[in-house]
Amino acid sequence: MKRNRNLIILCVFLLAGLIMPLATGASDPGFYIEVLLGGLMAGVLYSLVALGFVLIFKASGVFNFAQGAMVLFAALSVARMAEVMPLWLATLLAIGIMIAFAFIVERLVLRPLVNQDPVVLLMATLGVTYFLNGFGQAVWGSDIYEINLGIAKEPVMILQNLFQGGILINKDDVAAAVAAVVLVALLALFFQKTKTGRALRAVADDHLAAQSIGIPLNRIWVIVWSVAGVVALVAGVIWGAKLGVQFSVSQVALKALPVVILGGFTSIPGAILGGLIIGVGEKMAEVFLAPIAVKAFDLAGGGIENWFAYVLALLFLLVLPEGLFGEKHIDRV
Amino acid sequence: MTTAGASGGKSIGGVVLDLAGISLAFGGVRALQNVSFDVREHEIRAIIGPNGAGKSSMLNVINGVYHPQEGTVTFNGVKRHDVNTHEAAEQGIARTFQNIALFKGMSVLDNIMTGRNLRMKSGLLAQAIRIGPAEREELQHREAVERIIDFLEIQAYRKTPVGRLPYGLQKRVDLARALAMEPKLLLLDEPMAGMNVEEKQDMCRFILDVNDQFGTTIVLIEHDMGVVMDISDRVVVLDYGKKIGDGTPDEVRGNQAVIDAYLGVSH
Amino acid sequence: MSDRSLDTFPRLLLQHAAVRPEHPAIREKDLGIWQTWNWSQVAAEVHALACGLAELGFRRGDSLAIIGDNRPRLYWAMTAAQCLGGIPVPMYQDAVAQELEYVLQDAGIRFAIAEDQEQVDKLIECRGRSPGLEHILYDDPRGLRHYQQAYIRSLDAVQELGRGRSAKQPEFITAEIEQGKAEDVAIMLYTSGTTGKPKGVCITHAALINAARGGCGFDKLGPDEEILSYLPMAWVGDNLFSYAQSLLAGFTVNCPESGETVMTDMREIGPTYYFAPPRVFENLLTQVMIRIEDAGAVKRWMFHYFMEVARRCGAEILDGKHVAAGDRLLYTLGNVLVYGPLRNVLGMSRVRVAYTAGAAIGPDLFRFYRSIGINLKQLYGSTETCAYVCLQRDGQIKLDTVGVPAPGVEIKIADSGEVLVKSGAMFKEYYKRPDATAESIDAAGYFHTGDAGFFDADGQLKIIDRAKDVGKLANGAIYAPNYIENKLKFFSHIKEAVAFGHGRDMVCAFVNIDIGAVGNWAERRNIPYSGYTDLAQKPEVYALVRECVEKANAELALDPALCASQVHRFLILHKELDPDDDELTRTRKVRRSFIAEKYGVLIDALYSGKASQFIETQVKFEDGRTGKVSAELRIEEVKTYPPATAQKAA
Amino acid sequence: MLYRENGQFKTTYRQDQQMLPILQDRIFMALLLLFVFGVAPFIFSDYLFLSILIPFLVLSLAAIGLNLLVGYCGQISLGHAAFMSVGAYAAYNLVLRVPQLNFLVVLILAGLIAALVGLLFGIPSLRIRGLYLAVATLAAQFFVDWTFARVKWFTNYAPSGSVSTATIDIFGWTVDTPVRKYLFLLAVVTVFALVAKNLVRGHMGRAWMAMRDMDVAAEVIGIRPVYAKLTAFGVSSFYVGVAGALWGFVYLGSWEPLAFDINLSLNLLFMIIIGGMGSILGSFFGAFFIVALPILLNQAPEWLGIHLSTAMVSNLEAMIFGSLIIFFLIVEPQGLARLWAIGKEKLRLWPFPH
Repeated sequence: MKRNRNLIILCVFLLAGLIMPLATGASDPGFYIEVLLGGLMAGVLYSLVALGFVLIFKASGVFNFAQGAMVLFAALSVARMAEVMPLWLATLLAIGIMIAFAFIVERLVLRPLVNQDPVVLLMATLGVTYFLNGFGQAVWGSDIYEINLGIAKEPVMILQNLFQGGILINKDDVAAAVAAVVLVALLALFFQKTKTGRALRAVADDHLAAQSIGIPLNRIWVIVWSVAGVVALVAGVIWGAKLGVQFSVSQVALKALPVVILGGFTSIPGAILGGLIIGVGEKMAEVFLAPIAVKAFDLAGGGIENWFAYVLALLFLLVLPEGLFGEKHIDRV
Repeated sequence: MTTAGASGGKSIGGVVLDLAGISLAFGGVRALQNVSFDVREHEIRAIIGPNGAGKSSMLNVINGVYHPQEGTVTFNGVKRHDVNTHEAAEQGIARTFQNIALFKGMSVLDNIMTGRNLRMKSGLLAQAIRIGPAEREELQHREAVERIIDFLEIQAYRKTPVGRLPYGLQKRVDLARALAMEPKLLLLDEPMAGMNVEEKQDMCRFILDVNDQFGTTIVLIEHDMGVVMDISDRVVVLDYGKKIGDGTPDEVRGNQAVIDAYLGVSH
Repeated sequence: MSDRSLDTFPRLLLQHAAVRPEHPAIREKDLGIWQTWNWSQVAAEVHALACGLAELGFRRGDSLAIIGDNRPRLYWAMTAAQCLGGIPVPMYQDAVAQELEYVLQDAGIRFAIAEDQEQVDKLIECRGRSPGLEHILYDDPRGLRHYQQAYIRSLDAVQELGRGRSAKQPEFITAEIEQGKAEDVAIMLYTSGTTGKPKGVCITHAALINAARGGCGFDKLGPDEEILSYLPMAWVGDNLFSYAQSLLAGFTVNCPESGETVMTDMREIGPTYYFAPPRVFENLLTQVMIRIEDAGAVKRWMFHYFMEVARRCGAEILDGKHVAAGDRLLYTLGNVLVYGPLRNVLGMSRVRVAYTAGAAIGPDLFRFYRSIGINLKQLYGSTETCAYVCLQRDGQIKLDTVGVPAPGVEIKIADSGEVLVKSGAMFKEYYKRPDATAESIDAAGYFHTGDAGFFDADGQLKIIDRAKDVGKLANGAIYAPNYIENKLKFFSHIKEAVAFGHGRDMVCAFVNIDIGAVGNWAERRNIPYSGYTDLAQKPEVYALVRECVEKANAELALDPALCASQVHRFLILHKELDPDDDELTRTRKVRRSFIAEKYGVLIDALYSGKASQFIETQVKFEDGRTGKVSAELRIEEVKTYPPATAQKAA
Repeated sequence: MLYRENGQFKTTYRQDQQMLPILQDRIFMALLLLFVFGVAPFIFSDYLFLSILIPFLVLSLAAIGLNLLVGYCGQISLGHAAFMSVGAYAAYNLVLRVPQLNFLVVLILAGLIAALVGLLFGIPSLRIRGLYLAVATLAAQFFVDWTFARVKWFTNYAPSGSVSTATIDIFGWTVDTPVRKYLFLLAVVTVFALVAKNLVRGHMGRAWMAMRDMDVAAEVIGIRPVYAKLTAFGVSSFYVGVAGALWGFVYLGSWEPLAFDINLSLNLLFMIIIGGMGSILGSFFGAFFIVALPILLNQAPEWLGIHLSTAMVSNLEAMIFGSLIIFFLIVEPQGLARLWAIGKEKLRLWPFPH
């Protein structure tokens, strides 16, 4: 009851924020849609990273802080290997590396820490983050590297007849969005149709039950971390192709945290929707809100997007702690 | 030969806790339906019933973990409205836990000391400096805690981390912590679960001694029928969230509904 | 120190209260800390208690039963009774109601002080048949709230009563103490008595104070000693050490928190003066050995290495004898690495004087403690002699003597070998048993200890056996079977031994091996065996046992008086001696005459020079069935040593 | 081995509850204090003070602060550097705007301001816990970072956004040389460590630990979660705020925006994981470890004749930190402090293992 009320209030609030710039006439529709699309683009990436989070959290209860480091590591692997071999081969090899990484994490981190407090596991993934960042840069180097997907980076003007000046859109962004959608669709198929996928869902629902019907938990972890690794790789390649592969890529994980708060820790649709909301929200805030704030408070520049996602998440935590799609937990004495 | 016992010359007083028409539901599951009973001062009141009868829910209602949808709880003559557990504690209700809920990272002594927290008033600054009032308070409560340690005969373990104690002793520390609150009403959630015969006897003796020595009113849930019938003054019987019997152990023993419930006659 | 005014315990107490009022007199670990009473507080407590008792009608000559663990208030009750010219009768806290009842009736006790509910319940039970018991007073009120009987009171209430009395009559107690005389009976201790009913041993203030004064002087005990009192109050040793000597020297008595915490409390207090029966020392050593086996290899090696060093020179260093510089250096290192920490863990870092008595202590055990720097000594005494006959002097410690006669003690060895004692520290009489008193104190005033012994060349007394067990060999030499058997039993491989020799020309023995120790030994040497009987007859085992017997012989040869008692031939029995077969008493003492009869054929074989003998014996199994064990038992000769060579070796 | 505890019996609760109940520990502590206050200033080099001891002391203080919250009260925080920066900027502005204030007062006020901000961000902890709280504290980190980077008033309109501090002067004693800085920090840290130890030994500390170990049971025995958690947040942020002010004024002297970014937060967390959660002593161990390891990593290859690039060294450092975090979480979740405690226990029981 209370939850639904809060949900409705939040949705209204979000929608209000969304249409405010248009309604107040602060922006012309064309520019507004460009901003919206830009936000959605960023949102797709957030969603991908958040997806990795949710997969791992559902299956192993681990809040994987290292997801960002995995994105960087995968992207670095692809970028550096692609320098000496075809991109497809580099990608395949990188997938292999991510699976190996999953094995190592399961063996050295998850298994010894099984049944520990979630916060302890979170801290362990902090350790993994540091290690992986250090290791990745030690092996692959710490400069900025290119990934060339062979898609021209030229903007295309569309809907010129609808808005004045039309809307500028990048081809590679479209490709990225398509890739993301395909990946999500593949994952959905994997979870719905394959035996392993169904087993994964069983684990997510109830660890004990899953174990009792004979699904080896350790293998599930490896699979999930591998899948999360592949998702990270896709996110890393998309990101890297757009902005180049560099250390800052790993920071994207920090953006994914508010996303899962919004969407709920265990919900895949939540991760996707949450990513889009955050992506759009922070773009809108930066473009339309920041100038107002800069003027009002005499700031040295905007940069609201650095914290906007978090404050939004905090708001959610206070009124809707289980997120948009999360499950409610009851404490029992 | 005179020994202190349930019948040993204690005077049972007026009603301290009155539960009237308590109903509690989680989602669609009705855990308690219109349950009423009272607890008198100085008595040992047992709640029994088969698994899932709503015994623990009842205890949780009494100390404010759950808030009943219907019914009233009157404690010490005051009608209570949805108190928190710590408010219940402030009113003088203490409890032990079915699955020992000790503070694992602390010693036996510190665990029991937490039971005195409600009574310790020195402020942040005083504690930071410690010398003076904070230390005096600390030492004074230490002595009170030592009396409980002495009472429950756990002197040999006071500096041991609780995690290292065997199960039976952990239960005793759990009781000690509750006693340190000097409660008016003590709730015991299966105090003897998982104990061997000897440990059960010890625990029975402690419960009777607490009741006798401190005059503490006790509400307890227990599966061991022998124990319940031996030590309690009155027994309330729950089954599927409803009250099916209430009275002295002898009365309850003879109650047909109770016999049916325990023998598993279908409803 | 022959001050006339200090001849009773109440006067000693007043003296300390005046001279060292702030000095701690007694501590008790209670509520987590060592609650401490200084001498003036103790005097006040005793004063209140005495007045309270008087108020309840306790009169001169009355006895006061005291039952419980070592608690300050129970000690104070003893002094309180003595203030009033009464006689405290401490009793064993684990005694059952019937045993208490006997004492209550025998001593005509009207007042009893119990530690807690458990003891009160026992007394109430006794009271049904001993209506003479008029008052039961208790220390710990736990669980006693609902005891409605008018004759049950808390000591608090009694003290309250007493304070009222002394407010009205402040000089009352002084006058009472004034009336006390040194010749008054200060305490009555019931001896367990191996035969017949327990007897009440009446000990006067003078005797106990003499014993205490002698002991304090002998070991230079001053007011700064700390002692842990954990042995039963009904035992004479506790009376001497924790009560009489404390009151004489003014040192501090410490009462542990509970039976469970004695070891912890011992470590905390770190007594400077310590007493324990050999059993306690043995248990401690066993624990040490077990715990060290859990340590890592390096630590274990270090431990054993330095224990070897200690065995070589530790005792000598303690005795102040000359030791080679190398060993001394190693010992110093060992002291830092092993002995010091070990003493600390045992709670004996501060021990200046430690005594053991009550039973023979194994030489290895004794040497162990001395070698790690603990001044463990032996003493000899009994309830009748206030545990004060012989003491070992610092620096003159021998493993198998009980020391020199204590100051003021006169010892005579009767022709039968029995030790006769005369001293100022002797009991007055057995309560209401003039016959028994006359039997044990002869006309010349000597007390017949019932123990056989002799003085060695250094004038140290050596106790060898109970007098009644001592016999003579055919050549007239003294023969003490227990002494020989004990010597054999100190070897870990030998569990039981039975010696024969009375009226014969040599000593022979039966041996039971220790199946645990020897079994272990055999396994390490890959000697297969199917059970006790099989193992016992292995030639390797015989060799092992023979080695032990030879060692025992060598030691016996050192002593001119016992040289003739060397074991010449022995055999290992085919079965373990068992109380179920009536071969041992329930307390595991050998029933020598029964065994001699049952195994006559073996004894004949021993003395007839045969090399082996077949035997078949009926045994009772644990489930009550009976069966037969038979074997051809080997008999072996053992090397004996002439006294001359032994003398040279020594 | 060195312990001789016989005769150290306690006759009052005060003796029994003292901070160091064992005589040998008290002697050791006295010697240690004598050394660090009386001997170290004369024998250590400026390099040692500046590159190890000074950062070590400040970070120890911050780690104690974080430990009070995470190790004692069980509330995770990934954003504690934010409260350090609040302390630093508060001190900067106080000194700037109220120059007549004694620096000690500034320090306390800076701590109090940090505590207020900490309380504000601690409020979510009343409704959420564990992982959710981690996100909430990250919000503090990013919001505070942004605030000091963008709101010009805080940096006194410095065009680059970086600020620099004046020399500290306490009753005429200027804290300018490395030795003086060291002594000043040492004194502050000693007092604060003592206070922290007092707090965790008191009923407040027990309330924190009760919340940490079993919050349901804690509430049942009457501990108010609001009070316990918020005091933990407040005291923790106070410590960290003071540490932040010291970090800025004594160690850095001048600093850029983002000097207190999330990496510092995570480093603080690593200090308490490696040093020991729920241990004041462990905070010192952890801080020392984090300060000393990079220096060791920089130096050690040189000694061995290997030359590593700066980038490689920092990568190696990250790898080693990461591995150690995992190692400690698995093998010894209570960190170096626990190892210390085990070592001490072994010495007490020597030659026995248990």
